[in-house]
Amino acid sequence: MNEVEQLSAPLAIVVVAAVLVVGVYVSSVVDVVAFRSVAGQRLRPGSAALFPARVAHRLSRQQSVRTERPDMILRVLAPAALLGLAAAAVTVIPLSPGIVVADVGTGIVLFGAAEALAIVAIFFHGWSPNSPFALIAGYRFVAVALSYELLSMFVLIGAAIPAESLSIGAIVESQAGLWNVIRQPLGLPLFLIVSLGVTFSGPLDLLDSNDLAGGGSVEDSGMQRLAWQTARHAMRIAFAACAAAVFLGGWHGPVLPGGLWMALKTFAVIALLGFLDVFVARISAERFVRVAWGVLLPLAFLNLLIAGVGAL
Amino acid sequence: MTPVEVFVAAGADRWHDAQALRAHELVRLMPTPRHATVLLVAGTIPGSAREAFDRVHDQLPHPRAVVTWDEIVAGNDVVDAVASEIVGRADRVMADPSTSSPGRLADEEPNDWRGVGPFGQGGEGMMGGTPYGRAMAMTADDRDGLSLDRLELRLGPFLGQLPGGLVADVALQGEVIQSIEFACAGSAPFVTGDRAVPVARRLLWLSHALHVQGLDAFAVGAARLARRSARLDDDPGLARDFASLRRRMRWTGLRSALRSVGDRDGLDTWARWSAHLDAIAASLDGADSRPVSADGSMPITAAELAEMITGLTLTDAVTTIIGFDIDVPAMTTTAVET
Amino acid sequence: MMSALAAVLAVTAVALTVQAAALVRSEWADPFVSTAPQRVPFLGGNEPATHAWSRFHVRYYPMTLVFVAFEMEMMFMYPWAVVFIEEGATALVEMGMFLTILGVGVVYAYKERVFSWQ
Amino acid sequence: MIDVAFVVFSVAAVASGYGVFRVDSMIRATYLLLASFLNVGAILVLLLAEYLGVALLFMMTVEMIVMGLFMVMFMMNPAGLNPMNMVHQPRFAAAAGVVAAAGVAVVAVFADFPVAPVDAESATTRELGIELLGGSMLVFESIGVTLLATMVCSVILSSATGRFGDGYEGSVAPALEPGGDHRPADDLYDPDAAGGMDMDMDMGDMDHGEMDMGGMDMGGMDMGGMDMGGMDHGEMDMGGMDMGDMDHGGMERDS
Amino acid sequence: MNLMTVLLVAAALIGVGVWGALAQQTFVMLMMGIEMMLNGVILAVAGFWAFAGAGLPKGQVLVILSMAVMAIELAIGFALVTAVYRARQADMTEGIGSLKG
Repeated sequence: MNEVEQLSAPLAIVVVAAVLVVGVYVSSVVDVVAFRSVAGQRLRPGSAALFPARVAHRLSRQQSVRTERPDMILRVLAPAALLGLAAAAVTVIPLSPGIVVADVGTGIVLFGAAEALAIVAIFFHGWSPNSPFALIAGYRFVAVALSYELLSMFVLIGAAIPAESLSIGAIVESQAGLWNVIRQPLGLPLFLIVSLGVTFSGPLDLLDSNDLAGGGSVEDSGMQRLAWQTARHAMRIAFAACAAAVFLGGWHGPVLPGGLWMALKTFAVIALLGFLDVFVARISAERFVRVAWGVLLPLAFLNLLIAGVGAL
Repeated sequence: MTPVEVFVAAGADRWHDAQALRAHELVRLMPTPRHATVLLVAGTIPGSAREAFDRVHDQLPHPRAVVTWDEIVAGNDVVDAVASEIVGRADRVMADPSTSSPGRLADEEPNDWRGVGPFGQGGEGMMGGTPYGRAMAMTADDRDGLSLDRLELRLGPFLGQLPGGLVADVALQGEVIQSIEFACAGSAPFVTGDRAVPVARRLLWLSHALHVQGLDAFAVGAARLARRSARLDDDPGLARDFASLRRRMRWTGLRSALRSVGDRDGLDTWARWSAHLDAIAASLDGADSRPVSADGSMPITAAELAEMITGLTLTDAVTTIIGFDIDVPAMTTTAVET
Repeated sequence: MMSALAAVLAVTAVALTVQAAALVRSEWADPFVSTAPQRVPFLGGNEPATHAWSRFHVRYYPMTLVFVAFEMEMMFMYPWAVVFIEEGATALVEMGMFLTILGVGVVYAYKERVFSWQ
Repeated sequence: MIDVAFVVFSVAAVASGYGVFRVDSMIRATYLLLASFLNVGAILVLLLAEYLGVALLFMMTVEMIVMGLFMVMFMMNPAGLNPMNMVHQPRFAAAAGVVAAAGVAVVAVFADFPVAPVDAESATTRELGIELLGGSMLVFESIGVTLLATMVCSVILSSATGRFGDGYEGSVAPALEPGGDHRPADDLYDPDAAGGMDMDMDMGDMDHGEMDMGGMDMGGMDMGGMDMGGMDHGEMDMGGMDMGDMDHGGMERDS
Repeated sequence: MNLMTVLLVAAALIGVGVWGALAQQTFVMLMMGIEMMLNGVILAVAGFWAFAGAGLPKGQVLVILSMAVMAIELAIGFALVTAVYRARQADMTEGIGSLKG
């Protein structure tokens, strides 16, 4: 993967911006479609396609209420940092043969760092408004996040074994023959759980959840809310793209050009995450922590063993 | 057309009816007023809850509008009438934000803090005073041996995740409930055992409960069934559609989420849900709607419920409370006294 | 390598700045001011007696300590993964030993009910 | 180019490091410390230790998350709503800091080290892996044991109940004052205990500090050598000893 | 960027750490001071590895070791803080009463 020429910084910014803008919009549309189809409501393609734009327009004109003595720095930093980290995570993922925005030799380590820093950003979001529900939600999320953090590290390391490299580009190339989803069957499911956790959706919807009147976002309105949702969808893009690259063979695939394959696979994962978000009930944080350490962590070990033995 | 985001401030008598709005495509009930454009006032707000109502109204971001359920002269379908009124008001206020509903409470700080104290922020020493208008939480003993700060909150009466009119004084340490007291006489029954409940109301309970468990899409489905069952002409497809909804609910992991939460004499929240669902299915199959006492662990009094959820996390507590279809009308009278 | 990481840094910085700028602008150019009642944290209509910020009783603190110790092994696993194939069985055995040792710790913690709320 | 980046990162690292002890909010303090770590990680990358630099980012991030939780738990007024000035003996401390820095700086400036720069082309991550599995295998595995011991100790010390009974047993001082080893619940509202506390609070904490540090290093040593069983005891006694000296601190000042 | 400059930055970090650790009154802030010192140590070791160690892998292992020390210090340190706090409401908690005006 080292023969890939490095995009210049301005070009890299343009590419990532394009990916995120398109991706966030698509991801939001997917949410609408998922919700309406599961709810059995009428689904007019036109209105679904315009939905995110309309919502964004309305929220951008809404007052963004300030709570009593919020931590203004962290309040602004939280959504900004989350978006920035999503962008960083996207940069290390190869988008098509020969085009990886930044082919970092330690790709999955960097990805893991972005994921860990995302926990910080999300905690800030819960902490900054100085509001009881948001605070509780933030702390609850940290418990869940620390538990899924380990899983993501293990599955990514397992994927790195056959590639003999930490670069995601190399991982994609190592799947030329057989995709990791088959070589390491446990990897993808575990990584999807992690993705649900980092986008706090579906069963791990423990941050902005209804049982706490909106949890971390309970005090967010207007631009604040819009920015937070944008960042959340950007994170979903990053993880969907990573899942596509690391487990679904990235741009490998017959007939179609590699970039298109990558886009299709990423979209498939986004759709899957979107539907899981609508379709799965929230479980309590305590229960997840126990399951994560007692069941999922051993499964991650097992996955690592499978990967290792398979690679020998 | 995107749905208008609405926050419902309902008196106990109309709280269930308001849940029926979930069925409407152009309305979305939000868990917090910060996310809402329209504040829907439904039912009678007891005098004791007047200030709370005004505060919730003020907590909506501008531009905001208020719609009152009881003022709407409905034709055959009140929900449609309310929904169209909501949409109309929202469009008007978005078009002209200057018509946004002005604040109801006086714009004054809870405590006078500006320029008070050595740093001019109202604080004294390390923990004293009222920095920026509020005091700081103080420590209290805990089951775990670490005596850390205790947050004492009065929740309700307009909390999205709790039944309308329900007011609870909660003391939290971390997210664990140290003590909880419902603002009504301890003997007041939350669920009267011998009452026959119309199936529509049970379905509306289900809709709200699903919403709290994070299944908003399913909540829409349940609310739609409720509206159909409310229309008097008997609907043959109803039982079938409810069965299919229930079948799909099986795949949502609700069971594992609710099992062993809020155990009471051998019944957990999942058991209560199943009892509710069975009751709905039975009454949809033409059997006259069964009394609530058929749901096993009920009836329960406020004191019993409080004692039951003390020591749970706030989430599990909410789940447990929702597990009972609390007889909100029993609350209204008492809510006035608080 | 440097250029790649520089690109990552640039992309991150730009995304962060754009988002932050949008937020600050909305704060700054907001035509509406939040009144005192509006700023009260939402609790269903009532005011909190105190600030929410407090010595928050984290109910899972023993888990976090176990986590910090356990997560240290990642430092070794990444390089291990790179050389796994050329080292072959040795790598498998050594890392197996390492993870077993740590696994004992996790099992012990599980038995001590560390992963349920205190 | 690299030099510019180095200067930027260094300034940021030191500045945020200074900020850690200047801000009021514990959360801000913790994450300023994290910012300092992140900049050091960036410098490591500039030093061509790519893997170490990037790994430092995520290791320190998770550690600081945990640290933040405990900071908020155990600091009164964690959000710094009331500006606090909780430093003592600032002059001595500042002097000590300057001396320490100067010491290292002198070494840096005057000692002449062999000039053997790292080869920019070398695959440092791969070399590290080989080294860990080969030459430094013992280090690698013994760290595993150490971490295991750490987990066990932290569980025993921190959790309220455990196999060894309640968590505070063994970390409570041998009764230096009559009834010194009460259950916490008992002396919670004990007025003269409170009095003693005030003393602690005014100047006693220095002692905690040093004790704690001493304890910590000792812990580090023990864990290198000892086997598990002995380990716990070492740790628990250490806890006890710590307490004991704290009591001393308090009492001397009382009398 | 050479060994001297790197070591100077490390010196600054260590100095800040010492100052913080000694000046701060509470356990937890003291731990921050220690972490800050180790931060400087890591930087110094990496500097030696890069400029004087000819990139020998052992240097990297040393950096990892100091990170491990950090993690252990954090875990044991906070476990101790918790134990002490639980044993008697140590470290200022009781003082609130007297401070509150």
